[in-house]
Amino acid sequence: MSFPLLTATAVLPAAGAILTAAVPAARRTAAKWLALLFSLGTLVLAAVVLVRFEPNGDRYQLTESHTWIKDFGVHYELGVDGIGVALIALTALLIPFVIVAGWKDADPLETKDNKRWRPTQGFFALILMVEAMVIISFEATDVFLFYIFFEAMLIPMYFLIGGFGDRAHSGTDEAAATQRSYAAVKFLLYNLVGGLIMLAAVIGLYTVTGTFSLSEIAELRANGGLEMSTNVERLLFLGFFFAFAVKAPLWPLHTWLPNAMGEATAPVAVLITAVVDKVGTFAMLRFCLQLFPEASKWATPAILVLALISIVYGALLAVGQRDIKRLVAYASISHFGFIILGIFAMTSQGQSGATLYMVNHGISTAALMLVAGFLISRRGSRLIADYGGVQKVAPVLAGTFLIGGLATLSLPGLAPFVSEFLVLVGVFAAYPVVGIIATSGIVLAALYVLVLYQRTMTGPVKAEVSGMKDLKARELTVVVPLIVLLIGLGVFPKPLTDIVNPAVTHTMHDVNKQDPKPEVEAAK
Amino acid sequence: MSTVSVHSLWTTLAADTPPGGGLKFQAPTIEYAQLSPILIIVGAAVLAVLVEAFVPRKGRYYAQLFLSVVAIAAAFAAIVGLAASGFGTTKAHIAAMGAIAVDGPALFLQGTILLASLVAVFTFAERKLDPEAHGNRVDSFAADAAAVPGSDAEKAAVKAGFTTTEVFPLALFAIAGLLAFPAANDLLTLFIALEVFSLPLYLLCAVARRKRLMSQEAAVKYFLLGAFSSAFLLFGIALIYGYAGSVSYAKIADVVDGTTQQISPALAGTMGNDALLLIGMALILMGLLFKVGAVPFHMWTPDVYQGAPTPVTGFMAAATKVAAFGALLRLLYVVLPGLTWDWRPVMWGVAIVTMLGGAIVAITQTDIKRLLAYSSIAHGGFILAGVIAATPDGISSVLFYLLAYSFVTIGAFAVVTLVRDAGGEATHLSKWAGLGRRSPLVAAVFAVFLLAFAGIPLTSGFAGKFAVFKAAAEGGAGVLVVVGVLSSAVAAFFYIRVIVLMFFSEPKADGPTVAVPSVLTTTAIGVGVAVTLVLGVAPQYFLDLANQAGIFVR
Amino acid sequence: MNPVNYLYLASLLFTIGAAGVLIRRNAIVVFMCVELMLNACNLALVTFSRMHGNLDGQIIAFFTMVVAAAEVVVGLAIIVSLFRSRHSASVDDASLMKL
Amino acid sequence: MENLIALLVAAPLLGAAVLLCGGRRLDRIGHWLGTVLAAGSFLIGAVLFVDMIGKGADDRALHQKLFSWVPVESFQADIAFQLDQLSMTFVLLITGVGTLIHVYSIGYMEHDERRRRFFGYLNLFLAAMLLLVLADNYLLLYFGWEGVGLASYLLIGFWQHKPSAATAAKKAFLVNRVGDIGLSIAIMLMFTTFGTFAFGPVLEATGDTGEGKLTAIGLMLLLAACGKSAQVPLQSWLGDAMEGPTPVSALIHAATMVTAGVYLIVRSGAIFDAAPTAQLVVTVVGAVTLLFGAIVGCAKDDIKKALAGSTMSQIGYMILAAGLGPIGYAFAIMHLVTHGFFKAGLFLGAGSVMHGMNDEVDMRKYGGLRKYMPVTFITFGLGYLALIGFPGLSGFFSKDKIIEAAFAAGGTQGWILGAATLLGAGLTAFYMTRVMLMTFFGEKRWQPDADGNEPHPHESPSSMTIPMIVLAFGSVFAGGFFGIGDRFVNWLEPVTKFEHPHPPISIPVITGATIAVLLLGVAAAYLQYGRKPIPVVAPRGSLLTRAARRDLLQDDFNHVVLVRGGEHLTRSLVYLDHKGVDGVVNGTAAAVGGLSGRLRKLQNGYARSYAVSMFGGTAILIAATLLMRAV
Repeated sequence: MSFPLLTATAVLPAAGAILTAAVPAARRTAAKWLALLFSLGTLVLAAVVLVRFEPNGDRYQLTESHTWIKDFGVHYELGVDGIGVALIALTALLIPFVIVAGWKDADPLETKDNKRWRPTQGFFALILMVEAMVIISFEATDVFLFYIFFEAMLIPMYFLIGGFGDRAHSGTDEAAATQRSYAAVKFLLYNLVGGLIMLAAVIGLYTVTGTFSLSEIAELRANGGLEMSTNVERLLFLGFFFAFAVKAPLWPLHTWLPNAMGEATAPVAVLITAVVDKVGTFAMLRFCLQLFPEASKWATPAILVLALISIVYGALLAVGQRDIKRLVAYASISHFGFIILGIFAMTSQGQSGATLYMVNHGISTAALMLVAGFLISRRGSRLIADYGGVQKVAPVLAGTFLIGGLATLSLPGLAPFVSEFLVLVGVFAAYPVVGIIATSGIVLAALYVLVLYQRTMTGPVKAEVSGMKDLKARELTVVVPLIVLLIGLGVFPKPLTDIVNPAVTHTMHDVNKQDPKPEVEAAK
Repeated sequence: MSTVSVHSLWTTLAADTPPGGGLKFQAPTIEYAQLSPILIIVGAAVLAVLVEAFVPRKGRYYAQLFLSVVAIAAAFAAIVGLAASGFGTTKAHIAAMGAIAVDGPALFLQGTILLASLVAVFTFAERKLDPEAHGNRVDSFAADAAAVPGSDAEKAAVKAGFTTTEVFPLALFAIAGLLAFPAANDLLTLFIALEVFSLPLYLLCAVARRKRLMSQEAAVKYFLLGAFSSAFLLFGIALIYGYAGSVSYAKIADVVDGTTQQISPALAGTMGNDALLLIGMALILMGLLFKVGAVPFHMWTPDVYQGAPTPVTGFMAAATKVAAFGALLRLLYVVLPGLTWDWRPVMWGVAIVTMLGGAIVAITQTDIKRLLAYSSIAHGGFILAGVIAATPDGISSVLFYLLAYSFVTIGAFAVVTLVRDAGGEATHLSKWAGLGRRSPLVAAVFAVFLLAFAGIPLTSGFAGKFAVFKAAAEGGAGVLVVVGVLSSAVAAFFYIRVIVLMFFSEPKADGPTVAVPSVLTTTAIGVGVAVTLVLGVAPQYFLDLANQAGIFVR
Repeated sequence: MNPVNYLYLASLLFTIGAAGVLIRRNAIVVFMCVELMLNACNLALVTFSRMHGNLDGQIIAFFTMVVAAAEVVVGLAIIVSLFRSRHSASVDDASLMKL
Repeated sequence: MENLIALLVAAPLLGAAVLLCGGRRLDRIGHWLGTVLAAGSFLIGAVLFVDMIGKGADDRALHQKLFSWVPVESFQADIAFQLDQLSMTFVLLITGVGTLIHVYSIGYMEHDERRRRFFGYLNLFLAAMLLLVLADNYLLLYFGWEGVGLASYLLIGFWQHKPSAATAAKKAFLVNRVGDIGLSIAIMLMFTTFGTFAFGPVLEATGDTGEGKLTAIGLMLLLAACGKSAQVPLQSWLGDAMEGPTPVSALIHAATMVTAGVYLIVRSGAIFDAAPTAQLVVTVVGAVTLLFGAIVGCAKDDIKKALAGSTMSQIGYMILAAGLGPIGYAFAIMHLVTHGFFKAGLFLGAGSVMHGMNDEVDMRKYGGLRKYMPVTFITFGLGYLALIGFPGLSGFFSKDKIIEAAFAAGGTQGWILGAATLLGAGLTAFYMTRVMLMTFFGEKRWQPDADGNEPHPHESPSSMTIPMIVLAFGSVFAGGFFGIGDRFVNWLEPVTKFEHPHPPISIPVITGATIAVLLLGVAAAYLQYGRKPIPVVAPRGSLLTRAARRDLLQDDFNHVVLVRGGEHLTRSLVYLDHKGVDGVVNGTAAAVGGLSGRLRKLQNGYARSYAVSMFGGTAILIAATLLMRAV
C-alpha cells in the first residue's frame, strides 16, 4: 500500500508533542524550537496533501482503511474531501504562528515554580497535541474515530486554558487563577456534556447501522439496506448536532467561549476559536448533513433562527464588552452564526461560503487576536478603557490591528468578505428574509470593530501607553504573513473555491438539494 | 447424564435409595484438574497459616509474599491452561457434580480476579512509604492489630518491629472465596463462597496501621451489615430451595421454566407458589447487590472504603466487584432467564438510582477515598446497565468492563497510598492542591486514572462504558443509556474537580509529600496505567476474549 | 401438623431478628439478632427439606451453623477490639466516618 | 488598448502600497511619488480618451477581463473592467481633480509629519474610486464602493488624535455601511432574479421580470446611493466629515466619492426606467435633500460645513435629475462634472483661507479677506458664481437643464419638482452669497486667539493656488463647453439614452425664472450680511435657524434613538447573557450540588440507619417484584 500520508500528517505533530514534553526543564528554548520545527514539518506535509489532492477526483482521497475495533464496528478510516483539505491546511498553517506568537507566554515564573515544573515544554507539547487531534478529526471518515478525537481534544485544550492563563489580568494572581480554572472547567464541562449526549447518539447510530464507516453507511443507504425511522433519525441528528453546536458555538450554548478566550493567552484563544471550534462546524457539514439528510432539512428552520440570533446577539454583545479578548470572542460567536447559516442554507453558495468562512475566519481572527495579544502584553491589561492613542506611539501595531479589524468586519478586498457575501447570497437565494436580517450583521460588525479601534488606538495618548514599543521582529513575522494571506485570498480566492466546490456538490447531493433557479430562467 | 451426577454434590449419599432397599455408597466425582485454580489458592492459604505458625518472624514477610505471589501466579497459569484446553468454550461444563461451573465467564472472571489480586498483593507488601519505626520498615498494617490503639502493648509491638503478616493468608482465603463465587453453580456453594471471601475481608479492614479507630469502625460496620445481608441471602436461598426442591442452578432453572421431568407431588405443590420464587429471588438479588454496592444497599461502601487500609480498599473495590457481578450474571442468566420479565424492571430501577445516586453524592465529597467509593458505586450502576441487557453481548461487555475497571481502581488507590503527610495518607482533597506542581508525574498518572473513570476516549474507561451502553441499547434499554450518559456528565464534574485541584491551584505550604514507592507499588501503578491505555487504544483482543467467554454453561 | 406453620414461624423469627438489628445499639446484641436470622433460615431450610423429602435443606442447615460459628469468631474479634479501644460496644458511637 | 484600463487602477494602488508599507525612508519623496502616480493615471486616462473619441459613437466601450474572482457554481464574479463613455467621464474627473488636489496637498500638508501616509491614503482612494467606476459588475463595484468608504474613513480620521475626527470617521463609515446593506441586498436580488450581476446581462434582462422585483432592486440601490452621496435620510455624516483635512473634503466629499451614488443610479438606469415607483422615490429623495442641504447651508457659520451643506444640496439636484430617467441622466452627470470643478475649487479656496487664518473655520471671525488673498478671492469668487448658476458659467448650464427636466417630469409631479429646484436655486444663491460676504467683504473680525498670536492672513503658496486657478477655469468654461450644442449629452447618449425634456412652459420662461430667483437670493443675502456688520458671536436666531444649525435636529434624533437606545440594548443584553443564558446552566449545576449536599446527609455514619436503608430497599425490591407479577 502507498505511504499513509494522512496518518503521517497527524502523527508528526503528536510525535513532536511527545518529544517536546521530554525536553529537560533547563533546555526551555530548545523545546520551543523543537515544537516550531515539528509544526513546520506538519505544514509541509499538509502542503503535500494539498498538492496530491485532486479537486475533481473521488469524493474522499488519500484514503486509508483498517478495522480497528471490530466489535464496535470501528474502523481506522481516513480520507479527505475538499473541505477537509482546506481545514487541514488552515490548521497546519496557523499552528506555527500560534507557537511563535506564544514564544514567551509559558516561561515559568521563577518565583514559585520549582525545578521539576516544566510549563514551557508542556505548553508547546499540548499545542502540538491539539494540532494532531484536530487534524485527524478532519481526516476521519469513521464516525467513531472522529468522535474519539473530538472528545480527546478537550483534554489538552483544557490544560492549555486552565494551566497557562493570560498574565495580563486585573486583580490578584489568586483571583485570576480561580477565574482561569473556572473558564477551563466551564469549557470542559460544556463540551463534555455535548460529547456525552453525542455518545448516546453514536451508540444509537450503531444500533441502526451496525457500522461507523461513512462509506459503509453510504453503501447501506444506496442499496436501501438502511431503515431508519423518521423519529430515530431526528433524535440521532439532534444528539450529533447538540455536540457540534456546543463546540461551534451556537447561541444559547455559547457562554463558555468568552470565558475561555478571555482567560487563555491570545495564542491559545486563537487555537480555540480559529482551529478547534472549526471541528464543530466542519462536523455539521461532514456528519449531520451526510448521515441524517432528512432530519437536517427538518431541523433547518430552527437552526437558521438560532444562527440568526447568534449573529445579531453576538455582535451586540461584542459592542457591549469592556475586555478586548471577550469582544473578539463575541465577534467570533457572531461569525459562527454566519457559518452555520451558510451550512444549513443548503445552497452551493451557502456551503462553499461557509467552508471558505471557516478558513478566512480562522486567519482573520488569528490576525486580530494575536495583535491584540501583543498589545495586551505591552500594557498588561485587557480592558479597552486602559488604552488610547496607541496609533501615535505604535503606528505599525495600530495599522495591523486595523487591518485585522477590517477583515473581521469583512471589508471587500480582504478574504472574509468573499465568504460572508457567498453565505449571504446562498441564504438569500433559499430564505430571502433570513438573508436580509443576516445582512444587518455587517453594520453591527463595523460598529464593534470601529468602536474598539477608536477607543484603543485613536484619541489623545494615554500616559500608561506613551512608552509603548511598536511591533518587534518576531511579532511581525507572525502578523505580516497573515495579512498577506487575508489580502491574497480576498482578491484571488479561486484556488480555494476550486478545491471546495466539488466537495460541496457532493454534500448537496447527499441532502439531494438543487440551487434555486434564477427567476428569469425559471420563467423560461 | 446419569441420574447420579445431576444430583448435587452434597446429597449423593442420600439420594438414590434403590427400590430393593439397602444403601449403595457412591463416591462423588471431583474433577480436581478443573478446580485447580481454587484448590491452589486454598492450599497456599493453609500453607500460609502454617508459615505464620512456624517460620521465625524475620522471615515471615518474605516467605508470605513469595508464597502468595507464587500461588496466585500458579493459579493464573492453571486458568490459562484450562482456557487454552477449551474449557472456556467447547468443553465448558459443570464440575464437582454440579457445584462449580467451569466455563467462559468463570474462567475470565477468575483470571481477572487473580491478576487484580496479584497487583493488590504488591501494594499489600509495600514497605517504603511509611517512615521506618525503630529501624524496622513497616507496611500499612498495624504492628499488632489486637493491641489497643495508643496502648503500651502497641508501642511495644512497634518497637519489637512486629508486623501483621497474617494479611497474606487472609488475602489468600479471600481470593479463594472470590474465585469460587462467580463459578458457584448451586446456591449453597454461592453462600459458602460469599462467606469465605467476606470474613477475611472483614478482618483485613480492621488492621490499618494509621487511623486505627476508623479502621476498626469500618470493620464493624462492614461486618454487621455484611452478616445482615448474608442472612437475607440465605433466607432467599431457603425460599428458592423451597420452591424448586433443589439448590442446583440447573434444576431450579428447569423448574422455573417448567421443563423439569419428574415432578414429585410436593414439588407440584410448591411450584405453584410463585411468591416463594419471587421473594426468594428478590432476597438473593439483594444479597448480591449489597456486595456490588448498588443503591440503596451501598451505604457501607464509603465508610468501609475510607476506613480500611488503602491497599485493602483497592483489593476490595476491584476483586469483590468482579466476583459479585460474576455471581449476579450467572444467577440472572442461568437460573432466572425464565423470570427476565420479573427482574428486569426492578433492576432497571436499581441501575438508574445507582448511576445517578453515586454520581450526584460524589460531587460534594471532600475525602479522596470516599470520592472513589462513590465513583465505584456509579460505575456499579453502569455495569448493571450491561447486565440488564440480557444478551450475550451484555455478558461480554460486562466482563470487559470489569477487567478494565478493576485495574484502574487498584492503580488509583495505589496512588492514594503515595500522597502522605505526618498523619499517614493525606486523603483530604484540600491537601491535594497543587500536587501537579510538586510531582507532575504522580499527578499525571492519577489524572490518567481519573480520566479513565470519567470515560474519556482512548482510556479503558471509555471502551468499557461504550461496550456496556452499546449492549444496553441493543438490548432495548435506551433509557438506561441516556441516564448513564447524563450521570457520566455529572460524574465528569468531580473527576475534573480533582484534576483542577492538582494542576491549577497553588500548592499549600503545609502540603503533603509524595513518598517514593518501592518497585512493588510502582509495578502496581505501572500495570494499572498500561492496562488503562492498552484497553483504551487497542481493546479488540480483550473484547474477543470476552466474547468467547460470553456463554454460560447450563 | 402442616409444615407451612414452621415456615410462618421461621419468617416470624427472621423478622424479629431483622427488627432487632435495626433497633438495638449494642453491637453484640445486634450480632445475636443476625444469628437469630440465620437460625430462622435454618428452620425454613429444614422444613422445606422435609416437604420435598430430600436432604439438601438439612445439609445446608449444617453448613449454615458452621458459617455462623465462623462469623462469631471473626465478629467477636472485631467487636471486642472495637470495645477495647472505645470502651463502648454501641454501634452508634462508632460513627467517625459519615457524609 | 483595453489592457491600459487595469493600469488606471494599478498606478495609484501601487502608490498606496509603496507609501503605506515603505516606512520613514520614503518621507522625503513620498508626496512626489503619490502625485506622479496620480498624474500618471490621469495621462493613461487621457490616452484612452483620445483613443475613444477616435472611434464611432457605438463601439467606444472597452472591456477587459483580468481573472475570475469568486466562482461558485452559478455565482460567477469576475475582476473585469468596462470603460464606456460614462466611466470615461468619471475617470477623467477623478484623476484630473485628484491630481490637482495631490498637488495642492503638497503645500497644504507641508507641516504634517505624517504627510507620506496622507498621500498613501489619497492614492488608495483614487484606486478604489477608479475601481468603482470601471467595474463591469455590481460585486466589483461593491468592492470599490467599500474601498472608497475605507479611504474616506482613513482620511476623515487622519488627525486621529482629535477625538472629534476619530468619531466623525467612524460615523461616516457606519452610515455608509447602512447604505451598503442596500447595495448587497440589491446584488442578491439580481442574482436570484437574473442569475447574474454583471452590468450587461442584468440591464438587458430587465424586461424579463416583473416590476415588483425591479422596484425592490431600485429602492435598494437608492438606499446605497443615499449612504454614499449623503442624501436624506443618511446625510448626517457629511457635515462631520469636514473634520478631515480640507483637500480631502475637496476631493472626496465634494468632487468625487459623494457623487458615486449618482453614478450608481445612472449606471442602473435601465432598472429604474422599468420601475417608475423607484424613480419617483429617487426624485423625492433628491428634492428633499436639495432643500435640506440648502437650508442647513444657510445657517452654518463654519465655512466648510456651509460648503458641505451646499454639496449635499447640489447632489440632491443630481439625484433628482437621475430620478427623472432618460431626460435627466445626462444632465445629472453633466452637473456632477461641473460641480466637481467649482465645488472642489471652493473647498480649496476655503482651505487656502484657513491656511492663512491659523485653521480658523468660523466665518464670523473672517471678514474683508479679499485684500489679503487676492488669488483665493478671485478663484473662490468664480467658483461661487458658477455654483449659484450665474449666466454663462458652468453651473448655469448644468443646473438650468436640471430645472427644465424637473418641470418636464410631467403633471403635478413636474410642478412640485420644478418648484423645489427653483427654490433650491434661490437658497443656493442666498447661502453662497452669505459665505462670500462674510469671508471676503466687510470689516476684519479676527482677534488674537487664546495664546495671543493673531492670525496674519496671507496668500497661499503657488502649489496651492495653481490648482485653484485650474479649477476656476473649469468652473467658468466647462459648462458652456458641454452645454452648447448638447455636446455632453450626445457623448453620453449611447450609454444613458436621451430624450429631450418637454417642459409644460417654454424654456426661456424657466431660465428667466431661475435668474430671477437667483437675484432674489443674492439680494436677500446682501441685505442681511452686506449692509449691517456681522456679529462675531452668532445671534440666537430664529427657531428654524437654530434647527438648521443642528442639521435640522436629525443628529439629535440619531443620538437619542440609535446611540442611546443601542447602548441600553447592549447593556441589557450583556446582563441577560450573564444572568440569563449563563445563569440557567450555573443554576442547574447549583441545583445538582444542593441535591448532592442533601443526599449526603443520609450517610450519617450510623450502621443501623444503613441497615434500615438496606431493609427498606429489600422491602421495595420484594414489593416491586410481586407488583410486576401482579400487573
